[in-house]
Amino acid sequence: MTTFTAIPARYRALALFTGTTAIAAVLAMAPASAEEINALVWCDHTDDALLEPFTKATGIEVNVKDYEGTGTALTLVDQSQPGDWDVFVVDSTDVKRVVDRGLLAPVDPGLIDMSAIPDAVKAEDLHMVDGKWYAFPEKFGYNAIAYNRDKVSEADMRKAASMWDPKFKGEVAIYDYYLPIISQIAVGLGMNTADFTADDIPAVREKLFEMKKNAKLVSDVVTSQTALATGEVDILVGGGEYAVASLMAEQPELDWVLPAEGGVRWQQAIGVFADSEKKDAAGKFVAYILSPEGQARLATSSCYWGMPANMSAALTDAEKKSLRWDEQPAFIKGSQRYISPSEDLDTKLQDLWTEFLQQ
Amino acid sequence: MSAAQDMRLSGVAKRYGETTAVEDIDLDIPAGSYVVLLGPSGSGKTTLLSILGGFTVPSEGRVLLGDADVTDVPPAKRLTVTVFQDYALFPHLSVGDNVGFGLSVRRMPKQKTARRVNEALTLVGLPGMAGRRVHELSGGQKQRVALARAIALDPAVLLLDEPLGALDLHLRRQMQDELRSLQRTTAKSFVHVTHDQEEAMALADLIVIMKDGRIEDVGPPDRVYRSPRTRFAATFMGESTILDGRVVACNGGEARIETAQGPLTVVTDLPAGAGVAIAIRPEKLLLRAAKAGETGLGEATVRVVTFQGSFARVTLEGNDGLAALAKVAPEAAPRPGDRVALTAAAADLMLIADDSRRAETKGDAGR
Amino acid sequence: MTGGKGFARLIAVVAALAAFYVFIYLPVAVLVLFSFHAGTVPVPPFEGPTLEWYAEVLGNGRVTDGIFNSILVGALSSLLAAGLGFLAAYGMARHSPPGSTVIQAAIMMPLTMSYLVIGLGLLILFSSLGFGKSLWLVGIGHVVINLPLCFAIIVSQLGGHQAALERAARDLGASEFQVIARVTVPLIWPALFAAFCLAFTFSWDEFVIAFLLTSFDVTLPVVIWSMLRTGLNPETNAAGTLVFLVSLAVAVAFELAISRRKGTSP
Amino acid sequence: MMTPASAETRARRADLRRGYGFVAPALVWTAAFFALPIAITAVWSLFTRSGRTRDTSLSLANYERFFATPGFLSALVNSLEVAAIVTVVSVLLAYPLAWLIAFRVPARWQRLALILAILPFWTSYIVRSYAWLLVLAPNGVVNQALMATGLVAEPVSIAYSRTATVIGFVHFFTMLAALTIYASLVQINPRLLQAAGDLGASAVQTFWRVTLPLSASGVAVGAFLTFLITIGDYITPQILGGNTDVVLPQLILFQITRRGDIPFAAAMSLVLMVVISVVYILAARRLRMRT
Repeated sequence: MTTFTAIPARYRALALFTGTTAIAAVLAMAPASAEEINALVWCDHTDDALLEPFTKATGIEVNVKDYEGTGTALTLVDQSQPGDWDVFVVDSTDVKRVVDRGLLAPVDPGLIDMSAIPDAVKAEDLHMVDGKWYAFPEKFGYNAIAYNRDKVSEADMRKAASMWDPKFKGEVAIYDYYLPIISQIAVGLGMNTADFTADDIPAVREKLFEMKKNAKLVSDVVTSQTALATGEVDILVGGGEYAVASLMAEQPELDWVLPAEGGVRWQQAIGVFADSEKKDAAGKFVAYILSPEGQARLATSSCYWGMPANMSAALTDAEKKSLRWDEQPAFIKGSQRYISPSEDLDTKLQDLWTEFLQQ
Repeated sequence: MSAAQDMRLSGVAKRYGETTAVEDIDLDIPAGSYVVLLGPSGSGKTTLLSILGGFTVPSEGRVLLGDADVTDVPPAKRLTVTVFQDYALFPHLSVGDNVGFGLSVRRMPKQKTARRVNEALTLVGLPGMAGRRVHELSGGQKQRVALARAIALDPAVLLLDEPLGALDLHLRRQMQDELRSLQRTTAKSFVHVTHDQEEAMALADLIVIMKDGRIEDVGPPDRVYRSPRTRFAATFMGESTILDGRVVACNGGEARIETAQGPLTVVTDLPAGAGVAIAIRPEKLLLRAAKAGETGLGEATVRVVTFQGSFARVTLEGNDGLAALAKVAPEAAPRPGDRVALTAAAADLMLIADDSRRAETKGDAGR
Repeated sequence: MTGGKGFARLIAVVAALAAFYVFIYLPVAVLVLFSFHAGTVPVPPFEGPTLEWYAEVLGNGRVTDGIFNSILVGALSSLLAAGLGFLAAYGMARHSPPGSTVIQAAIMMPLTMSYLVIGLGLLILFSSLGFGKSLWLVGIGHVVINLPLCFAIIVSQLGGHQAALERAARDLGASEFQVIARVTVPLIWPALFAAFCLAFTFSWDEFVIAFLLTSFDVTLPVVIWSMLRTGLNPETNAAGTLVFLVSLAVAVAFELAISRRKGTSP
Repeated sequence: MMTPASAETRARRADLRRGYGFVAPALVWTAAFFALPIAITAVWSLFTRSGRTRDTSLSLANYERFFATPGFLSALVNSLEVAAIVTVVSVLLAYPLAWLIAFRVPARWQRLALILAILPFWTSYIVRSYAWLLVLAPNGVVNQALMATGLVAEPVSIAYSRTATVIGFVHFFTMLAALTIYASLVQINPRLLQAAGDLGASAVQTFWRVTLPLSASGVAVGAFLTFLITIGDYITPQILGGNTDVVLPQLILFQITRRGDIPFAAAMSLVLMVVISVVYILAARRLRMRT
């Protein structure tokens, strides 16, 4: 008798716990009834506010995996099984490289309204191979210089050379993504990113390493943002509206500019994996992202804001103002695209970046 | 579970690598007897108990229970139960669950178990204690619960490993009486390990004296006390004064023996030339000159006199460095330094074959 | 104890302990404080308070999924680690098979290895076997890292005291299984529980293995890691605080359960 | 036919079978999911990456590359330095804490004291590292306290540096080492300390000659765990170090996640493994010598 008052009390918690987790395990293994697609995306596509309306309308669940940088994405694909992935959001400048690897399937241009996309953004040279569309441009913005107006002058920031000027030693943070930063230095040195070759590396390398001497940190978006916001650094090389737009309301002293030499424009595109077994559902998702509602939600996604590719995006005036909608023509003109490296050049650039980090 | 059965060890030895724990063990434990294994620590008595209980499988020899060979039958399947030195009561179970443990692992119905538990607890004088927690019990009560737990299983043989070692003297004497009466009531064989010779004498039907892994002597307490087979038995089972001597002549069952304390005569058929030892119990050693029918053992000097209540303990040094011990009435005690004569009645001279012959005499120790 | 000196010593002890606790609690306090921060940027000075970020985090499906996945992986892997660890510890302690030093060293080996090395090894193994990344692999990895820990805790508690009681139980007729279930496990229950809790804690907070071996269904640390990399706002602080509160509640509940159990038998 | 000698042998064999039976599941698990993966990692470290494919001919190219490139070697040195500093500082802080709890806190409060010390670590490790950024920020608590006490006039820059990494690590490992040290301290029989005092040892002598040697195992275990986890950790240096003082795990993760050069990552993690093993052997030998 006494056994049951005293001892099982010890087990009861465990029994309960075990039971609960066992049930949970069974639930987790139960096949999901809804159709699911897997998307490999930049983090702005992970926002529930973006995904939920699509799932509600179509019944298709979207599993998202976010990455930063094409190298990471390709590594993830390498480590997956064929058919794992359905939708791919990738930097426009890397679309060709990805197509060369046979990763993307052609998409039907009839899915979307192309007319609402500015030509510079449409960039058929980037998104089309052999006359077929492989990915649609969906969002863009700038890698330039974000800074604290109270600490450094806008005039200085408009000079590309300030990125490696020793007078800012210890006040600089660098965004940890090799393509935009290398592109930005190339632009700052007066090069044309479209013509960038391995021969240009030594010049960029020199400035890159000079910049590292000034840098307090090299880090991801949020760490860099935090450093800027806490006053740890005054300058964020590679920063743009995506980095400071969300901070401006509370810290109006934070701002960003395109240097006079020009800035770098990031641009991402969305496509469907060649070995996807759910190309229809994937196509529906692509169409949704490029629809006016999808574009509006994507532009103001919680991870970062950016310009929608589709100018008919259903944005409010306030949102358009934050995105500096009206200034876009000038911005686009004043900016170049990322270097679009071959596999070989990409390896060289990544090695350069590894070396840079270890300086 | 079972009626009492004879248990027998035959030619048992246990070795651990180079060391030998026990050797050459032949022992009969008659059904219903109270056997005490007595010996100093390291004498192998606990190993022997462990072999009886099935915890240790002997390297040689056989263990028989009734007619069955149980040499490598595990404890769980053997009709023996051990009461451990530290009781080994399960701290996480109540008294009742401890006592009922053996029944419950055999899936005995609950009601029946409860009845048996109560019977066993009543038998050890703890009726109605089933609901108590183990840590609420006193040492004596724990001892009784351990006994009840063993008895509840109705074993053929109950093995007790120094069961009273943790109790104070008073309680130990009381528990001895209870153990004895419990054994009588249950009519089971009890095998009890102790190093306390008084405890052994108080309890045993049969005392087994062990030393260095061998049996030195086996017999009823009075026989072992009065006529120990070995020198060790004579000193470990009660104290003795030991005289070394040699048979000089043997004549019709009476031998004349020469010792450093003088010649003496004992009943034996040992041949002339055999080395022997004569043991005298302290209460039989008289501190006065010999009278008729007694044997004089020379003179001795009193060294230490200790008052022990009903008697005085006198240690003396006799001829040829003899260490002698006597118990005398306190009022008759000599003083240290006195010279006194040593005397013993002829009947109180206990003959022990010399150590050199022990191996031969031991052979029949168990019979 | 002489009054003045004893008092001074007491003050010194309390001050030293207080200093340690301030150090230990400093980041947690800041973390909790800024989870109520009204601004979007969780940097000093503090503004607020607001519960906005808690609403955000609770409405964030990835966070709640992550919590669920973490509990699932943690509970199952810790249960398995504690179970395997117990069996091995019991076998070693009670049957002492020859070569036990080698066996022990083999079981303990993962403890001397970096999680990163283990995670990379499993990544290579499973990808060359053609297994896709999943929570199951994370669970396997977490058993690997926690098994030695559980084994060490349990083996250190399987002392001679229980051995004597197990011997008694066997003598009373219990089979090996009955001995384990009715004597060993109840007696070393605190050690098993401690092993489970510790394993759960390590699993709950493990990042690298989970990061390398998952793709869609991820554990909480991986969710938090991507939250940290992808948006600067106090939502992360709120998530961290919630994790803290849940852990706190679990710890308090177990503490109460244990002390109540003790209370029933004065 | 049963001879008694075979009874003993049979019993021993049955015991062995059971022993191995109980140990087997853990051993099999460890072999399949620990030993095997590391063996495969070792093989892969001899492959090379070419473009996005793998060259499976075996070579030592990855190791040559690692030891020939100053940047990679300096990451290894950084790792060793950081781990060593963190280990020493953590143990130095943890020992007094454990000692105070074990010997100065009343027995019935010790449990509470320990729980209080462990609680903060139930927050997410990642979030906690991140919280240190807020604590160490120019307008964070530490700088405000320093300025309020007049110790410094200007905010000190601590975040995003090796110092910040070390602080983040020490915070965690002080607790961990305190636990292992406390565990060894409470196992010391108080009578030994009384005996030392009785034999004329001063409190300080008792500590150095009795308490400290008897708790050495706790210190060694705590120190080794600290070193092991520190040298293998990615999160803390990644968040707090500002990528300026890169350590080996950061480079390994970099190779895995961004460059997809698994063979090179495998080679680097084997280097890390060897370093840890050497430290482990040294620590184990030291410990065995002392006890």
